[in-house]
Amino acid sequence: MALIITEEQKLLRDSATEFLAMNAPIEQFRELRDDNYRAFDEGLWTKLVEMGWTALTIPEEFDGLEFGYTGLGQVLEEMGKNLTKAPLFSSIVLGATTLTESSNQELKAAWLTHLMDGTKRFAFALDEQTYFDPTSIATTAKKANNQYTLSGKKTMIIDGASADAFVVVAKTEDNEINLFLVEAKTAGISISTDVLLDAGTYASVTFDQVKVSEANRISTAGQGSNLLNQILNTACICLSAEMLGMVSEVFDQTIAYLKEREQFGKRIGTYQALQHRAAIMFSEIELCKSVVIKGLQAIDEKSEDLDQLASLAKAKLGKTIKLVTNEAMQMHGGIGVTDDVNIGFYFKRARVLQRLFGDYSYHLDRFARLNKY
Amino acid sequence: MALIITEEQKLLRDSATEFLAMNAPIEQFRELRDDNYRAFDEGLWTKLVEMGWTALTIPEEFDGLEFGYTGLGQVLEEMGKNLTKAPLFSSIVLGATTLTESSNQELKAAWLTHLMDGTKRFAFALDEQTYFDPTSIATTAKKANNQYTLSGKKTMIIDGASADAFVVVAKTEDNEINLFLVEAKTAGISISTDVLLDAGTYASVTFDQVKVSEANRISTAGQGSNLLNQILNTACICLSAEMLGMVSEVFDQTIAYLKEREQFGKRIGTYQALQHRAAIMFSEIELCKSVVIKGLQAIDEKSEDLDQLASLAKAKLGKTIKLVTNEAMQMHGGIGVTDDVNIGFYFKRARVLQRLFGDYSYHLDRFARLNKY
Amino acid sequence: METMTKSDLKEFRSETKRWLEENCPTSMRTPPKEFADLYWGGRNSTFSSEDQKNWFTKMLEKKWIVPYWDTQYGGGGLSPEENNILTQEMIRIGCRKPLFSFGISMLGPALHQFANKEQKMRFLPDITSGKTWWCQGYSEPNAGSDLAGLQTKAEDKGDHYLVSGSKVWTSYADKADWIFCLVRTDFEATKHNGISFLLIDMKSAGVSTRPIKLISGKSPFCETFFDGVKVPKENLIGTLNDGWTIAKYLLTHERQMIGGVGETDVRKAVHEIALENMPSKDGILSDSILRSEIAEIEMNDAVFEMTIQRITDEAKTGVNAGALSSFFKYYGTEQNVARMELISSITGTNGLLWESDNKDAVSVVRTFCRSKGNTIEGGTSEVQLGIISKRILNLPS
Amino acid sequence: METMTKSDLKEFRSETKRWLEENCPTSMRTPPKEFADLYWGGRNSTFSSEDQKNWFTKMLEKKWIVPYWDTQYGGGGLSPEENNILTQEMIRIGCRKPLFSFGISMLGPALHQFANKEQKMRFLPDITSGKTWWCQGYSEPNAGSDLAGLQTKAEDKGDHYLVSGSKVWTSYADKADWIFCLVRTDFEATKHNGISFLLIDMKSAGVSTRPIKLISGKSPFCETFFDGVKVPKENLIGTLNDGWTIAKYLLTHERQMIGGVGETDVRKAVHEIALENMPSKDGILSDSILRSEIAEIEMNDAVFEMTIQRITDEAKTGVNAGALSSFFKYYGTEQNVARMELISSITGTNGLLWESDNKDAVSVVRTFCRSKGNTIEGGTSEVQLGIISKRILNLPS
Repeated sequence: MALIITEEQKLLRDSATEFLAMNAPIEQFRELRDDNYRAFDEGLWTKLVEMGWTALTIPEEFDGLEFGYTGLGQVLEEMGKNLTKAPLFSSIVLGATTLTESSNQELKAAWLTHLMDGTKRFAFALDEQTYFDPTSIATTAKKANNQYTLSGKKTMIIDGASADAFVVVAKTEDNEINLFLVEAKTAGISISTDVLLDAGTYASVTFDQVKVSEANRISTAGQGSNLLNQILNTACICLSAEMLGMVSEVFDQTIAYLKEREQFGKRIGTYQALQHRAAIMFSEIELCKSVVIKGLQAIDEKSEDLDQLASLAKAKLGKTIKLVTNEAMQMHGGIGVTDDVNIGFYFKRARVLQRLFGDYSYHLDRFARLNKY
Repeated sequence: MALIITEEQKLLRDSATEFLAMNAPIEQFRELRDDNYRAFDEGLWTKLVEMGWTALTIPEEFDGLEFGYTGLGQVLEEMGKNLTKAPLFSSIVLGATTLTESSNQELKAAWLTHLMDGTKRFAFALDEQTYFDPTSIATTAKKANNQYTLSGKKTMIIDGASADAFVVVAKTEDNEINLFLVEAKTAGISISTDVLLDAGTYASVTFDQVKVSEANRISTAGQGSNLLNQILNTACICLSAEMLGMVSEVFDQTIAYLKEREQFGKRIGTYQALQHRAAIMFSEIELCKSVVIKGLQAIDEKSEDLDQLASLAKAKLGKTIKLVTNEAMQMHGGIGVTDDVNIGFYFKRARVLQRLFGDYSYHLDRFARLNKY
Repeated sequence: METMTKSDLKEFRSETKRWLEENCPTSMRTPPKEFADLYWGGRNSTFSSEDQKNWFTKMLEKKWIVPYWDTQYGGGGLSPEENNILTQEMIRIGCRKPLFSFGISMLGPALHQFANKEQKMRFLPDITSGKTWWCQGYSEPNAGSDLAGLQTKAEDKGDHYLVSGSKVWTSYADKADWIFCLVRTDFEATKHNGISFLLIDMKSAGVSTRPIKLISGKSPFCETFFDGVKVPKENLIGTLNDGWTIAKYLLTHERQMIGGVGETDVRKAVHEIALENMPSKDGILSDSILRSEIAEIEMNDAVFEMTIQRITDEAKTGVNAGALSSFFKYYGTEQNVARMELISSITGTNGLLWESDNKDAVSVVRTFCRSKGNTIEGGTSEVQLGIISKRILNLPS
Repeated sequence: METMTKSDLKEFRSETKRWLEENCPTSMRTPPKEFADLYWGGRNSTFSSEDQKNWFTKMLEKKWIVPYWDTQYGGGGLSPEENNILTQEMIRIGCRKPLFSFGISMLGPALHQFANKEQKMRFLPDITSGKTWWCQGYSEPNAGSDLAGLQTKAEDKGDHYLVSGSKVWTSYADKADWIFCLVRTDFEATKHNGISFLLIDMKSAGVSTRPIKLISGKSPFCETFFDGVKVPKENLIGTLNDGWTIAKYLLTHERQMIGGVGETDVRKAVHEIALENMPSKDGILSDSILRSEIAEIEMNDAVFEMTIQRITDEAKTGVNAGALSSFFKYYGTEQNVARMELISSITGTNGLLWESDNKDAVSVVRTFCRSKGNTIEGGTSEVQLGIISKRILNLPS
């Protein structure tokens, strides 16, 4: 498949650019942060739904647009450029994907419409430790009669405080990974929140003997790990798309600053040392563009290389966003470390995205293992 | 102890500078190489002995100068600058040190004088594989009556082809590391050689049921590993001194070239990108100077931190010599990759020294282990 | 002083030891944790505890606020050897500095070197007694790395200068009593030749300040505005239009401080933090990539410490290490930023906490963000590399 | 051609497949291992085997030495689609190129673009028939990266030019029949405006060569000296003093080749070499640091391949990818050098063998040394970064 976006995808992207410039520019990020770290603007969410962004990856049989992840990736990239805050990643990329990839038809029928129309939102409850390790799950799901009892504590749940239901990764008594849909109002659930470096609010949720009907088990027997793996791959690639947007924007702003800022009587973009560093960044970003589109297409094509491409994308973008945000901070000089300009927002948000769903070293290791060395 | 050399050490160093400029400049390296990779010049060796360099680390009780490794390090650094070829490292740093650090008084009495006067030379037979791992020794030493029988194959023996005796690292039947002194003329020894990247000849020696008298066991029971460790630490630090000389010389030559070579109508030293890269190299070399003198002093002071300092020195110099020789090649441009100029000699010799007695990753790992993580 | 014998010094050491033990309150022997733990003097500073006040008072009486300055300025008159001993003994039992002051570390040395007799008598005693809190006015919004491009002007109005312009990155300008400033006094001259060094009372009419918020949150930095401020002519230090000489002198000084030279290292080792936060097996950290990064940072930390020692030792033998301050500033700050980023990485998601009950974690994250300024303030890394290449390596322009 | 249908192409493919199977000898379906395995044509090249001769002859008769050139020049006249199919089918069964030639890859495109009718008819057929071995005369000892600073002069002597000077890095100049050269024809003009593009017969009186030995050992490179060489005026290609236009055209071309764009990748994966040479445990390489370096190189290799594909795909939609050749050259060569250094590292002491019975190991080491030139030849990495920053990022001068 050609590594370019289609005309339709390009139209979607252009409409996203225009929409976000109008409705969710970077200034909105600052306003939400200054408003006691507000998670997102409900009005914007309604508009995103109207734009159809919540339906892009939903199959037509559930009235979705079936436009694919390559399309969604274009939107996420544009959102990355503007640091747009909205529960699209949590509820759609993580939440809806969990359902569409599962074989639980009842749950799909019951929830997908509501996820699409934005009236309900999912959050994904996986992490239990301060470091990412999806194989080490202590949360248990014990079965009795037609019911599971979930116990454990989950952290780093994106948009967890405002979710209607959680997708919970737990171990059943056969020591298998399984995924459950647990409504937030269920008895035994308690929620606390922390604000992270990116001014985002992340939830920790305690499940204390929470009863879940068997019908809410999303994964079929023996397939939980595969389902989880599919979601994680999708998450990594979609996050990479968002990071690509951030990297591009930070780079563009930095190049613009190099052309404008004067020191020692010359524009700093004339200094060769900075020129070469800019050219090196440019090269790395060219590579990032390729791995992101390749990864997005791989989700849509159900490629056999998806594991590898997901780690490739997450590692490459993680490393590049670190390089580019650090260089951007340095090249902006003193003004860059003040809260008055936006460049620091990207720097801080980048550190969070680098870590989410596995950092550089996690995915470098995974890539090596997948290649058997 | 102050991290500076003493007046005496400085005098020794100055005399080495002067002596080598007269007797073993870099041109000699080229001549020896073009003379079918000749190992070294025998005449030079006689002169080195007359200079007293073979006696610097030998205790006074054996008529040595007891001048210490810090002194020897000054000489090695100067030799590094000129890529001087002589069996000083093999026969003295490795060979004589093995004896002076041992408690075998008979062997000391029998050999140290000859090592000092240059009439006999030792070579150190440790490596068995293509990667460095001093814990994995397959060469065996079986005892029967008052005699050991050695069997095994050793590789990468520096100056092994012209040595009078080998210090052989072998495992006795109690699975302990022990060191033996084996004369080269002993029955059962066969020698082959390879030329490495640095135009140096390295021997592989097969020990086929070689009989060695018990008196030739250098290490006392249970102390073989410690003795070996001490020699390896000494080797790493002394090699680092030699590498420091190389790094300094390569850097100086490169800076001189930057001041002289013109491109696009300007001296290339005026280009800021190259200036910054030069300044970064300068900084790394400053660090190298410190770790080398610290390491050399630590040998003389029998510091408890010797293990750590040896790995620190070898890792830091290994990484820096890679950086500086690569940058030197690049900054010299086309002429640098030709055999007409000397810069490539340093590049190639550096790759060998980086690897000998453990590469960067070996010593980074050892450093972490020593610090218990 | 010069005839002081080894046994004299030995006696000085034991006497100092005894005095510190007797006079330094226990609570003043712990590392300062927050701003209130530091006493800065001046009209806007208050003691946060009785112990802090007692410790300051005892040291003031002993003339040890600035032990190595001349007694005529309220210093202790100690010889370098004695001062060294005092510093060592204070570090040994962990005494806090009784006074934090840019007057001591920055303005003082400049006044010693460049001020006239009257100025020294007027300003130095108020530093040693903690009466004046000084802040520094160098940088300007449009003259960052290019410090000499500053535009704040001081016009000669006969008996006074009229100062207009603004400064940025003035630490604690909102609290300080006085500011030492670089101002432009000749707009015709080439840019390095029209600068003067001026002391300005922050209470003067026309002076105002605005705090600067950083990516790490609140900061001591301010912008300081001068709107037609009258400054008496006797507040000019050194020669008119030759302030750049003083600036260079102070910058070299500042670079060494920011590079961390001479500071005591009380950091917890990075690998200890890692072992507390990351999985390990048989005592070996499981994440081999981060483990390598930790080893690399710790190796470079160790070797950098050795380098500070080596160059200090060489300086004692008369080798001029002045130009090396750029190397220290460059390497020390780059290393510090890399270390903080790594610490944030190895503490996993804790290393991302911005607002949380886990105060230690939050402090790590904010320190990490703050560290991003290290490679910029006091001359960017790029400026330092330029200085190394030009002044040490003599590469052509 | 333009009306060729999909079924036509399908037929062309099956016919091509059949023809290649029939006519390409088995020994010509293995990768070339040494210089003798390559046939370069011209008066100094001989066939090293009957198979090599047969293969060349068959392809020559088929007009497939340069299948996509016009038939009037001895080309095969294939459409881009057909040529693509032929290339794919040759790669599929591993056919060697019947002729290696800078005439095809470098001079030919320039002649097509800039030569007049007579010149095309005179020189192109000798390329497609393998009669002329061409070499390239661009660089000079004192004009490395600064190619336009060349000093070899061609003086107008009425009916001929008189050429004096020297060239360096002329590959196979000691074997080639003709050289295409950049020479200075106007010393008054600014340096880019006094250059012309000249073809010179290597048999001319006054031409001599000297081989260049590299750090990797023997090399195809020579120095080429012109000592008052008479060159007929009809050997000038393009406009007098406008040779720089041709040079730029060819450099863009060359950069893409050196960067590895469009080359088939038949390398053994780095991690496979590592597993053969380094200790591992449970299939995981024990040296975790080198393992990370391997993963990083392999990741970047994979992503670079994707990038070549992406930009090729974009170019098909009309996006101008011309300026990106500098990125390809820069990244491809830097990556190649890093890969070779890593391979040398992971093969332990085998990765150091210079003269040994272990020929494979020696070849790795020498290839590693040779690779050091990649980031220099065809425009240094620094030059490429400069081009990216100026032409793509539009940073100011």
